[in-house]
This record gives sequence, structure tokens and C-alpha cells, in this order.
Amino acid sequence: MTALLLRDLKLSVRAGGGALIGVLFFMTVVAVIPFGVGPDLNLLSRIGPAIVWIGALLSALLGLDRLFQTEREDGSLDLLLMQEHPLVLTVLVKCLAHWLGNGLPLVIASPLLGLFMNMDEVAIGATMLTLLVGTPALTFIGAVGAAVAVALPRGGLLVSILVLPLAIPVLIFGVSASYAAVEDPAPFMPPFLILVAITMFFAVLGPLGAALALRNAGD
Amino acid sequence: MTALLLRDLKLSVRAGGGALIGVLFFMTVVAVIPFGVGPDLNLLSRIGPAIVWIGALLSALLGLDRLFQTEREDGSLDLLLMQEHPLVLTVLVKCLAHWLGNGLPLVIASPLLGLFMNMDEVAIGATMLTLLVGTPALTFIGAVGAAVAVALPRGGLLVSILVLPLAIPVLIFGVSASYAAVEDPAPFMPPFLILVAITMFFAVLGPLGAALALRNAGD
Amino acid sequence: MIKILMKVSSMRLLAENLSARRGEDLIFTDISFDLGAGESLVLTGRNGSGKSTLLRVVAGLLHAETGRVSWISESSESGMRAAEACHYLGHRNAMKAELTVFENLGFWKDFLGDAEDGKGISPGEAAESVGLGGIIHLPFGYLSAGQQRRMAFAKLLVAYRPVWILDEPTAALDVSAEAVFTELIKAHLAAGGILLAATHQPLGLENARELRMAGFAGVTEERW
Amino acid sequence: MIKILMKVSSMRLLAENLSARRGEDLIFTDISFDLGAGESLVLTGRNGSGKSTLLRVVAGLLHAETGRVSWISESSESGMRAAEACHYLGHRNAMKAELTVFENLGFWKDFLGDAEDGKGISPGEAAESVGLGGIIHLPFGYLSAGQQRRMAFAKLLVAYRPVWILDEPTAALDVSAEAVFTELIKAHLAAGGILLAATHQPLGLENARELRMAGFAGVTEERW
Amino acid sequence: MTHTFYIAMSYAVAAVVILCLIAWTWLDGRARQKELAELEASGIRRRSAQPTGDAA
Amino acid sequence: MTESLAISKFSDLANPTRFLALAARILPWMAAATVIVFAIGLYLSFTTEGDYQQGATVRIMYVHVPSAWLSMMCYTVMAVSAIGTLVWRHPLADVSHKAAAPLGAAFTLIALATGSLWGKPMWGTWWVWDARLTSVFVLFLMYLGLIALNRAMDDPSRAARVSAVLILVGFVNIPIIKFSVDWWNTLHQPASVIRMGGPTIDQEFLWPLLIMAIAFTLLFFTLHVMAMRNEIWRRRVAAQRRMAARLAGREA
Ligand code: HEM
Ligand SMILES: Nc1ncnc2c1ncn2[C@@H]1O[C@H](COP(=O)(O)OP(=O)(O)OP(=O)(O)O)[C@@H](O)[C@H]1O
Ligand SMILES: Nc1ncnc2c1ncn2[C@@H]1O[C@H](COP(=O)(O)OP(=O)(O)OP(=O)(O)O)[C@@H](O)[C@H]1O
Ligand SMILES: [Mg+2]
Ligand SMILES: [Mg+2]
Repeated sequence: MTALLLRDLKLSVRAGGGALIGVLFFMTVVAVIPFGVGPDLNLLSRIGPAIVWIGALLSALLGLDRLFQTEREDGSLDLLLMQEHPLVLTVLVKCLAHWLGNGLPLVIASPLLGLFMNMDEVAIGATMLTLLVGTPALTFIGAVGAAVAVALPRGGLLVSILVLPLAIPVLIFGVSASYAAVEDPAPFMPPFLILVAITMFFAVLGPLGAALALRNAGD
Repeated sequence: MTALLLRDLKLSVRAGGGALIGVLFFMTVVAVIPFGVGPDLNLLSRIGPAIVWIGALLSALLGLDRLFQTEREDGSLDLLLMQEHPLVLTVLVKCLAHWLGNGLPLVIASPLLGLFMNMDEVAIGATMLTLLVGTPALTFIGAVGAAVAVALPRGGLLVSILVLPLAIPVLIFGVSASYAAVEDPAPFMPPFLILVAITMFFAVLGPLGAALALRNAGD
Repeated sequence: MIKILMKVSSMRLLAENLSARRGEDLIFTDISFDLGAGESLVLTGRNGSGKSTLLRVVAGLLHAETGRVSWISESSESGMRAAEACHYLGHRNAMKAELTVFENLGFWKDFLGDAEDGKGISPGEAAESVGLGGIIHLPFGYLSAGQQRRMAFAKLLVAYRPVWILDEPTAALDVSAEAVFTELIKAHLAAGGILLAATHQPLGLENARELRMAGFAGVTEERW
Repeated sequence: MIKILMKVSSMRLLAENLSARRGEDLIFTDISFDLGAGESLVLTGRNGSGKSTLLRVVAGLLHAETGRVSWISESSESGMRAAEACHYLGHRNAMKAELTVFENLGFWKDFLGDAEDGKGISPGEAAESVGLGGIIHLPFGYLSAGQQRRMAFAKLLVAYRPVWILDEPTAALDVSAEAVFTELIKAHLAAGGILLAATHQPLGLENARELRMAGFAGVTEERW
Repeated sequence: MTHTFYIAMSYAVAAVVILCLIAWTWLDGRARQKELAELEASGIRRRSAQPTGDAA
Repeated sequence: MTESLAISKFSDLANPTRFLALAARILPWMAAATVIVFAIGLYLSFTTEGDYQQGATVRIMYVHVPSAWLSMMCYTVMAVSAIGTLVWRHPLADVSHKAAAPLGAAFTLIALATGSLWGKPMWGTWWVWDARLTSVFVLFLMYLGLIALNRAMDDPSRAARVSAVLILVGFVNIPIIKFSVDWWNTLHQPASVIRMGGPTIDQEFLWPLLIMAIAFTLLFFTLHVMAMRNEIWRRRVAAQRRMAARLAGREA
């Protein structure tokens, strides 16, 4: 299993360049918003957490749809499916590798973008923390879509639509927890704990669903 | 050449890509935004054009990086390269097909999304116009990246570095032209004309660059 | 000696009444076989007669419409899926073009692990056995078609599995490589392995059983 | 009669002093040949000896290190690239799995067009010639490996090109299909075509010239 | 605009959508039945419906 | 023969022919019942008094709420069929969830449209991004996505299995729709009929609402059975055509 993790990490550095494209895209999204909002620093810092979260959501989905497609095209998927390791575990490890390659860099880059958006330290910290907890859920949800995409000849986009609705709750609680950390009346913990729960929930449901889809895509 | 255009359009419709799906994805992306920003209608309508443009950028870029990769993987690229049609023309036609299949539906769907974002008629019209003019540029820029990706087996990183910086000016002028149409002091024409110029420029440079990269990809 | 024979012969790959569908067409019906240690079954037949389909069913990659495949061995618990005792070499090579041959083979060695009562050899030795020891450091994508096929075969050697399921293993190979493959397969059989292969060219195995596939066995229209 | 012969014999595919590199290795040096109408050249050699590389150089898909390939014919202007007179059938089939066979063949027919003094046949007839007339409406991805290869060959028939460059055309084919291919190739040669093929199995052509590739011709160290 | 307008619109929208749905389902069924009848007429029928049993 | 026994048992479980016979028998009754209940429901909904708070617009409720319920119920039916597809590989389950998707999309569309038509006079806006409205919108998108998925694949049984997985994963949206008003306080009405502790709604409105709900449900089941029948016919036609093509190919 560590072998799979290492291979996938190696591939994402060597071929796809997932990390860098994700971060670049993330920065582009964040850089464009001030154009819309104008140079009103207060407003910027108000919508900051939301924008950072949206940027992260969109970049986390980039490339996720080909998580299993590449494996299928060169025949590796067949071998992965035949093993005695529970397939769920294999999927989990692949998700982990994808998150390490694509999600984690976003989390690490987020403070920088927080600064761009004129957010204060607490807000930046909270956003980073919620991203750290929330982005894995996005990967797990996306994995289901990616597994379904395997059955389709080239279903990348179709899959994103099917999957994005499920990502909405993650976004809602991530953003509201970030806001709660800054605005006094609202407590930080409840939405944050819900976010944690969502991630745990999808950490189970995502690989299960993906494994089910892979088993049934058979051709 | 029309054969190529038709085939690519057919592929984008047949294989789970295409109009319906691009638009659905676009809609989902835009639907996610209010969740992050909150249901503040004024704010929404202010950031509306930026969001619609970002959504369009993302949807236009999704899948574009594999424009030539798929052709290469099944060997079609070899045959395309061997023909007497000027290669630039082939690339242009492929770009056109990609834009017709993925870009145009976005433009057509944008008014609906404008309504969702509570934008007024002028802003919607301006956004649609700038999208119509600007999205082809994204396709052309992406084509260069796609061609380079084919040439370098491990060129993923390079492509993202190459493409996104070039796409950012398109986004910036597109967004600022849309805003200029609504906010009185800023004139609409200058940024819009720059956008037109960028598109024309890349309509020439993109296919040329892509053709050059493909010729030298040889392996 | 007798003990070894006993142990060996207790291993069986059993297929009962298999039938499979592609789209709505039944490709074959009622195929049964029973392979013991050291035995081999070669599938032949015209293009499109369902050889690859049968191999994928046995490997557990396609659902059989009826029937089942089972794997019986002394050491395995009864619930073991047949697929886990099998190596599958399909039309595609299951190697990453971006990684070197060494990385590819090393990955499969670690990931697949060894089945009980057998041990895989190291990537270097495996490449050596297929006659390509020198180019193990090259990215897989740089190899010629035949070299790629050989390295895909070397994958069978790095992790031990009693059953080999090979789909046209010798496509794209030159004559000397074909001889090498035949030797490797014979060695595997002699060590008590089982072979299930689809091929258009004789593999040069003595006493291999042959199954001729006929293709298209009807439409599953009764379902509707 | 003489006129036809004259016309036919004025067509030539000429390679002079070709050498090519892969990475930093020279794969071959100083290869020259001269093929007239109705002539064929078969490349043989071990895996990795550079057969595919030579074919890709001739097809203009790889830059030759030295030397050049030229195409001389009565009707062509002198500037014509050799590639434009060639059909290339590589290891990959150049067909889209999502489209039906008919759409695939139709696309290549329209896109490639016919070279002068020749005419391609319709997709239906082409599929018929390779023995698969019945399944032209299926998506290409649904075909078996051998059926896919046959359809890729049918592509050569829908658009006319005087030169056929074939890289292991008979891989994955059954025996009857091999015979069909041989017939088609013979017919092409009889009609004044030219054939350049790499193969591990004899194609069954009489009076085909053979070129044995040796592989690895040195390192391009002189450049440094 | 009066409340009546909104009520009328809601009922109209619901009616239109439901009627379209019914019409589509109905017409689809008719078309399929026609195809089946055509196949029957051209002598193709389900094997299980044939008197002669399986030919295999 | 044990084998033919097993086969006959299998086809007994999954026998489309039986389903067709059953459908032909009950469809007229279902259609008639739908029409009658609709007539009563519509009559009641136009004769009851208006609400003092909401005025006559409360009549919108009689189409809005049943269609909203149905949009969720349809998805639940699909989820149950999806389990049938994955666990028992029952061909009728495949047909069932494929046939239900367009119906669900239509009812969701009605709920969305009537909801916004109600929202304009009540809230002063056609659309707000609150949790319930958005989750219903998401449901609509999921229906469209499933329809698109089914169309994008041409091997029907594979398409059925894959969309079954997605249906099950997407089922998490249903509780979100149902409880969103409780989890986030929003503009939208909290549940007043289907809730723990009994309905809190006035008797006056309850009756027409319930009868309309029954009418909508009957309509759904009638259409569902019809659509399933169509789908079975469609597959039958496809199978026979393919058989004919194969036979023709043999003779040639
Ligand atoms: C597009 C906008 C709307 C959507 C998508 C929508 C959606 C829904 C849904 C899904 C339900 C069923 C909830 C359940 O059973 O718990 C529902 C029920 C209901 N809706 Fe809406 N709604 C919308 C607008 C409105 C408006 C504007 C009103 C009135 C002011 C309204 C009033 C009600 C009422 C009274 C119920 C019944 C609640 C109950 O008794 O359980 N809705 N709506
Ligand atoms: N990018 C590269 N860098 C270094 N070596 C390469 C590269 N690409 C190919 N090669 C080497 O070039 C040689 C020639 O390959 P080629 O595909 O021409 O062989 P071939 O004769 O067609 O073999 P086969 O019979 O297996 O198809 C091989 O030894 C291969 O390893
Ligand atoms: N999804 C599908 N729908 C309909 N038919 C299919 C589908 N997939 C494969 N087939 C058909 O199934 C048959 C069996 O294919 P298979 O790959 O098993 O043949 P094969 O014996 O391996 O042939 P080859 O020697 O060419 O490799 C072929 O006729 C093919 O056209
Ligand atoms: Mg095969
Ligand atoms: Mg080769």
C-alpha cells in the first residue's frame, strides 16, 4: 500500500504537476475577485474566507476526474481490482496520494492568499484549519465521480456535475466555521465539528462508493 | 477539414462532454458561490461578472489540456501530422471544434447564470459579449499548452506555467470590460477592444505555436 | 516426493458452466474446465470469438452471466477469490510510461506481494530473465513495442502467483523472445503453476490442453 | 500496355543515408533504399532494433539525424513531402473508441482524401474486404483486439495512397485474417503500390526485399 | 401584479409540465409498440415466443 | 434438471413479461383513480378559504408541496431500485430507476417553479440562495446528471449499475433537503405536515393538501409504470433488432 502511495505521489510530481497547477489556478481565482469587488479592503476581507474556500474547492476538483481513468487506460486498473487488499483500501490510498499531491499544497498556499485578501490573522488561521480538515472530503467525494468516469469513455465533466452538489455542504460548513472564528457571537466549534464529521463520513462513504462503482464498471 | 470539425464535435457530444454537460458544470460552479458568500443579493450582483467569468475560465480549461493528448494516445496524431493540409489549419479547426462544443454553450448559458447572480440586464449583456469575444482566446492559449504537453512526456508542470499566466490577461480584461459597462465612470470600449485584440492575437499565435510544438514533438 | 506431488495436486482452478455477455450478445455459454498443478489450457479461435472475454471472466474482471470460477488450494481459506491467485497479462501492459522500468517492476512487486508457497524474484533479475537486463533504468515509454511486452511479462516474475492468465503474450515479440517466453512458462508449469492463455500462435508447450472458442452464442433477448 | 508500365515505374520512394537517434543513441546509420512501383521492403530484426524508428523516419514523424527521404512521381511537384504519399499504420490504430467503425472510417476517408491516380473504396466495402462487413455500426472500442487491427487496416483502403508503411500489421490477427491481409497487400502491389513493412512473422510475399536491422549503431558522441 | 396571477401561473406551469410528461410517456409507448408490431410483421419474434423451442 | 430449475427460478424473479401483463391489468385502474382524485383535489383546493396571512396564494401550496414531496419520494424510489440493481441484479430494478429519473426531474421542476412563483408575492423575490432552495436545485441538477449519464452510455446494464452507485451516493441530499430548514434557519417554511408530533397545519388546508398529495402520488406511479413498460419495450426492440442483424450476417 505504501508502494501505491509512493508511486502516485511520484507520478503527480513527475507527470501531471498537480500541485503547481492547482496552486496557480487557486491564485488566479483569488487574484481576479478584487476586480469584481473593487479596492474596498473591508469588503475584501469580509468575503475573503469564502473566496479562498471557493478557489480551493474548484482547484481541488481539477484533475480529480482522471484519478482512475489513467489507471484504466494502461491496464493497471485490472491488476488493482484483482488484488486481495480490500478495494476500498486501495481507493483510500489513492485518494490520500491525490490529496497529498493536490490538496495539501492548497492548504499551505492559503495563508498567502489570505494576505492578498486583507484578512486578519485569526481569519487566516481559521481558514487554513478548515481547509486542512475540509479538502480531504472533497477528494473523497471526487473519487466517487472518478470511479464512475471510468465506466464512461470520456466522462470527466459529467462526473464533476454529479459530484459537485455533494461538495456543497463541505463548502457551507467550511465557510461558516471560518466566519465564526472572526465574528464573535457565532461559536466556532459547532460548524467546525460538523465539517470534521462530514470529512469522516465521506472518508467512509467515498471509498465505498468508488469501490462499488469500480467493481461494477467492469468491461 | 469539415470532416475533422464534425468528428471533433461528434466526439464532444458523444463522449459525455459537450454542450449540456459544460453548461451543467458551469451552472453548478455558479450555484456553489452564493453558499460561500452568503445570500446577500447586492454583493452577489457586484461580484457576479467576476464569478461568471471565473466559471467560464474553469469550464473552458477543463479537458482542454488533453486536446492533442487523446489524439496522440490512439495514434491519430501521427496521421494528422502526415497530411498535406497545413498543420496550422488542422490545429485551428480543432480549436474551433473545441470552442463550439465547450465554449459557445457557456456563452449561451451565461445570461441564465447572470439572473441567478442577480445581475442587471446591462451587466448580463456585457458579460455575455465579453465571454463571446474572450473564450476563443482561452481555447487558443490552451491549445499551445496542449501541444507542448504532447511534446514533453513529463510536461505537465510546464504547461500550467505556460497557460495560466497567458490566460490571466484575458480574464482581467474580460472582467474589467464587464464592469466598465455597468459602472459609469469607466469606459467600456478600451478594455473590450483590448480583449478583442488579445483574441485576434492568440487566434494567430496559438495555432502557430501549437503547430510548431507538434512538429517538434516527434517521437 | 509423494508429499510434494500431493501438495501440488491439491491446487485447482475450477470453472463451472461459465457464460458471459458483451452488450446484449452472449459470447459463450457453458464453458467448464478444471486445471490442476502443472496443467495448462490454451484458448484459440478466430478474432472476436471471445478469448479475451473468457480470460477476463476468469480473472474476475467481468461478471459471468452464469456459472462460477473457484480456486481450491490446501493453504487457502475456502472463501478466497480465484482472482487473488492469478496474474493477468492483458492486451495492455499495466506499466506507467513516465516511470522507469525499475520503478514500475518495483511497484508491482511491492503492491502485489507473493502468494503463499512461492517467491518472486527481484526486478533486476526479472528483466534479466526476459533478456533486457541492461535497460531497466529507462522510462517505460521509451521502450520499443516488443521490449514493453517483455517487461510486462517480467512483471509476472517479480511477484509469485500460481495461476498465470495471459492474453496473447507473444504479440509483437521477435523469435528469440518467443523462445524465452516458452522457457519461462515451462519453468512455471514445472514448478506446479497453472497456465491459461489465449493465443493465435502456438506457444510450443507440450501436452497443453486446447479450447477452441466459437464466438457468438446467442442474444440474451429472453431477458426482456 | 507500355504506357501504363512507364507511368507506374516513374513512381519511386527514395531513402538516402538515413540515420536516426533515440535519446542519445544512434539506432541506425546509413540506410538507403530505392523502391519502385510494385516493390516491397520488409524490415526484420530483434525487438528494439529500430524497425519502428525507421518507419517513423520515412513517414516524416521523426527527424532523421542525417540523410533524406524523397518521393518522386510523374504527377507530383518536386517539393512534395514523401509523407503525403504514404499511409502509416503504427502500433496504435488511430481510431476513436467512442465512434462507430463507420464513423471512424468515414472520417479518415474524408480527411485524408485520395492521392492522385488512385481511388479509395467506401467504408462499407473496406470493412467487407477485411472480413468484418457485419459489425461496421459498432463503436470501435467494443471490438476485440484482432477486429480492431483489421479495421485499422481497412483504413488503408478507404483513401488511396501509393505507399503503405506498416508496422507489424499482423499482430493479434488470427490465421485467416493474416491470409486476407497478404491478399490485400499483394493486390496493392500488383496495382503499382509500394510497401514498407516491419514484421516478426513472414508476410507471405514473394520477391519482397528484406532489410535486417541490427540495432544500436553507436552513440552520437562526435557531436560533443 | 395580483395574487391571482401567481396562482394561475403556478397551476399553469404545473399543468404544462405534467401534460408534457404524460404526452411524452404516452407517445413513447405508442412508438415502441409500433416498432414491436413492425418487427413482428417482418417475421422476427422472440425466441421464447416461438413454438419450435431453442435452436442453440 | 437442476440447471433449468435454477434458470426458471431466476427468470421468475426477474420476469419482464410478467410485469408487462401486470401493468396492462392495473394501468387502467390507476389512471382512472388518478383522474378522480385529481378532480376532487382540484375542486377542494379552489373552494377552500384563503389564509388570513398569505391570502389566496395559499392555493399555490396545493401544487407546490405535493410536487416537492414527490421530488424527494421519486429519488427514494430510485434509491431502492438502485439497491435492487446492485444487490440482486434485477433487470426490472435497472428499468425502474432509469424510468423514474425524468419523472423526478419534472416534479422537481414544478416544485422549483411554483416555489418561486410563491416566493415573489411572499418574500418579494423569485429566488434566494437558502439551503432548502439550493438543495432542491441540486436535486434537479442530479436528476439531469443521471439522465445525461444514462444517455452517455450505450450498454444499458452497465449504465444501470453505474448510475445506481451514483444514486445511492447522492441520496445524502434527501435528508439535507428535508432537514435544511431545521439546520439553518432560512426564509422557507418549516415542516408542518410531515413532522414529529403531528401536523400543525389548519384542518381547512390539510384536506385539500392531502388529497392533492395522493393525486400526485397516484400520477407518479401511473407514469412510472408506463415509463417502465416503455423501457422494457425499447430493450425488447433493441434485442430483437440485434438478433435479426446477427442472423442476417450469418446467412450472408
Ligand atoms: C423555489 C422555491 C422553493 C422550493 C425549492 C421549495 C421547496 C420545498 C420542499 C422541498 C418542500 C417539502 C419539505 C418537507 O416536506 O419537509 C416544501 C414545502 C413547503 N413549502 Fe416550499 N419551496 C419553495 C418556495 C416556497 C415558498 C415561497 C413558500 C411560501 C411562502 C413555500 C411554502 C412551503 C410550505 C408551506 C411547505 C409545506 C411544509 C410542510 O408542511 O411540511 N415554499 N417546499
Ligand atoms: N526516447 C528514447 N530514448 C532512448 N531510447 C529510446 C527512446 N525511444 C526509443 N528508444 C530505443 O530505441 C530503440 C528502437 O526502438 P524501435 O521501436 O524502433 O524498435 P523496433 O525494432 O520497432 O522493436 P519492436 O520489434 O519491439 O517493435 C529501442 O531500443 C528503444 O529502447
Ligand atoms: N460492449 C460490447 N458490446 C457488444 N459487443 C462487444 C462489446 N465488447 C466486446 N464485444 C464483442 O465481443 C466479442 C469478443 O471479444 P474478445 O475480445 O473476447 O475476442 P477475442 O477472442 O479476444 O479476439 P482477438 O483474437 O481479436 O483478441 C467481439 O466480437 C467483440 O466485438
Ligand atoms: Mg483478445
Ligand atoms: Mg516496433
